[in-house]
Amino acid sequence: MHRVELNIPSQPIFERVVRASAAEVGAAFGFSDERVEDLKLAISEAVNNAIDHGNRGEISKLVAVVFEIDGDKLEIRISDQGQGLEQFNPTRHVVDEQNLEQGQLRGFGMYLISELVDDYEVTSSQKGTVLTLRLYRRETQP
Amino acid sequence: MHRVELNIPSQPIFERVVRASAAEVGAAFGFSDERVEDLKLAISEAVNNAIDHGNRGEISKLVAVVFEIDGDKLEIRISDQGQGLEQFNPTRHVVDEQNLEQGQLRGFGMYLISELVDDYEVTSSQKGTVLTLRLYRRETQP
Amino acid sequence: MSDIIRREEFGEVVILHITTTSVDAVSAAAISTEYTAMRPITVLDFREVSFINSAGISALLKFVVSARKSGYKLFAMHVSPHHQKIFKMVEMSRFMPTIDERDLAEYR
Amino acid sequence: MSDIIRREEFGEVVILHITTTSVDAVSAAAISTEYTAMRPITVLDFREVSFINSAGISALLKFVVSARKSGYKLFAMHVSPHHQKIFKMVEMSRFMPTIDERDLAEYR
Ligand SMILES: Nc1ncnc2c1ncn2[C@@H]1O[C@H](COP(=O)(O)OP(=O)(O)O)[C@@H](O)[C@H]1O
Ligand SMILES: Nc1ncnc2c1ncn2[C@@H]1O[C@H](COP(=O)(O)OP(=O)(O)O)[C@@H](O)[C@H]1O
Repeated sequence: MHRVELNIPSQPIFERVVRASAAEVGAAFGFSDERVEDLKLAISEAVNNAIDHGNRGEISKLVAVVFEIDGDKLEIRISDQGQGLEQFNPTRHVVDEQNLEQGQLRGFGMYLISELVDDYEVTSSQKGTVLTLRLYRRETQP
Repeated sequence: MHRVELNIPSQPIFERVVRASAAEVGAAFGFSDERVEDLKLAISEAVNNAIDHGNRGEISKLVAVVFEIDGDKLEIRISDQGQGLEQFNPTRHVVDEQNLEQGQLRGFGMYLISELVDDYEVTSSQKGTVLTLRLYRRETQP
Repeated sequence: MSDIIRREEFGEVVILHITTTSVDAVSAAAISTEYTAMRPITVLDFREVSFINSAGISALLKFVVSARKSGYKLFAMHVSPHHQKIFKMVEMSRFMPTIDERDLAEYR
Repeated sequence: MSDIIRREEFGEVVILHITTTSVDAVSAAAISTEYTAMRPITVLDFREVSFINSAGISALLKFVVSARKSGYKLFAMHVSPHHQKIFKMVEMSRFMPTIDERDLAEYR
């Protein structure tokens, strides 16, 4: 079991650091370029949520990211120091006429995550939220 | 002051994770592409030394990397869990006829580091080695 | 206009070449203000773009909203297979279909 | 031969195209064994290479040593400005000067 740990301040520019690390961890794990892109996007969404909704942009609050490679499983845990989930609606959310009309131009993050990883888990308390993403190595990489 | 922390197992593939992070931290700091390359190389050398000479490739021993952005200063500390410096010779070391003849094909790491960063510092004890690299933002980036 | 978009205009057409590689939370604000540069036929060129996340998509939706209000046509060009997949996932492709460089030539 | 090097040969010349982007501790072992593919004029092509560190340089020195033993000529091609700087720093360029694609043409 190999573990890579990363802590960043709550500023969007540092999400790019996590994303770049994710790309290398994914490649080391043996993912195809396409799955590395999926991984980068899922982690990017999770880290931005931790910064925006968890830590509410308080720069001194940390976002912790742990990558764990365990056999055929890659598990990533993204934790913040927020007050727990604001609300949570992991249902399919896509662009449609209604939300365009209402100026509702956000809310795709959790849906994208749910589509891009094999499974995920949310744990939330007054001390913050932990989002766990899991991806598995497959016989044939798409 | 912003701080990014990264911990990796002692395996060369994870040096690539640090290097990718370094590239993004350098870009966030405002470095030119050329200075980002210098930074990546210096950190790569330091991390490989921490893996090879410090932790002697014991994969469970960690290499810790801390990036600290403080105004115009970028400081990077690379620590291992080894037994301290094996030997230390930071003098200029280049390819020459003599070391080619003797099959001496290594030993450029510390020299490269010393050329690529603005200043550096080595602290070593029985508990391991900490290499501190410092780079400063300049008026005109080379 | 910031330098995050390079503008190329002919007739009713404007091509907005996105010059950042990362359409993300960092670049979103600068990109989203550029919708004012739209013309009756607007093409966003993603050739340089290697990453887009939902913060980026939100910025792009400003163009969609504006196009709908003005009755303008909005297209995307040079979208990587990965980003085509993502655009399809969130049904962005319904509101910003991709166009070939070739098909654009007939407007010149 | 591993697929880390793509070999192109004509007459006394072999061009060894390095296919990895990272000539580092991970790829060094595979690269260093490829010196057996050398010919009287050997050109290492760095076009795909975006990163080289000292572990990579050590691997490349295997080619230098072998060239010296056999009296072969060794050149580097498509070396980025950054890597030219590094090769100069460690005086690698003394033992593996860069050659232009153009100058190579006369051997074809
Ligand atoms: N780390 C978190 N802390 C608190 N709330 C969160 C966190 N992550 C997600 N949420 C909640 O889930 C909602 C949906 O997130 P998402 O689908 O990414 O959309 P968006 O971030 O655009 O609102 C957020 O609006 C927020 O209320
Ligand atoms: N983290 C470290 N722990 C112990 N010894 C070290 C460490 N870093 C460097 N050294 C010592 O300094 C020497 C010079 O390092 P370097 O110039 O990188 O050359 P090389 O790694 O190729 O031997 C090493 O051989 C080693 O003895």
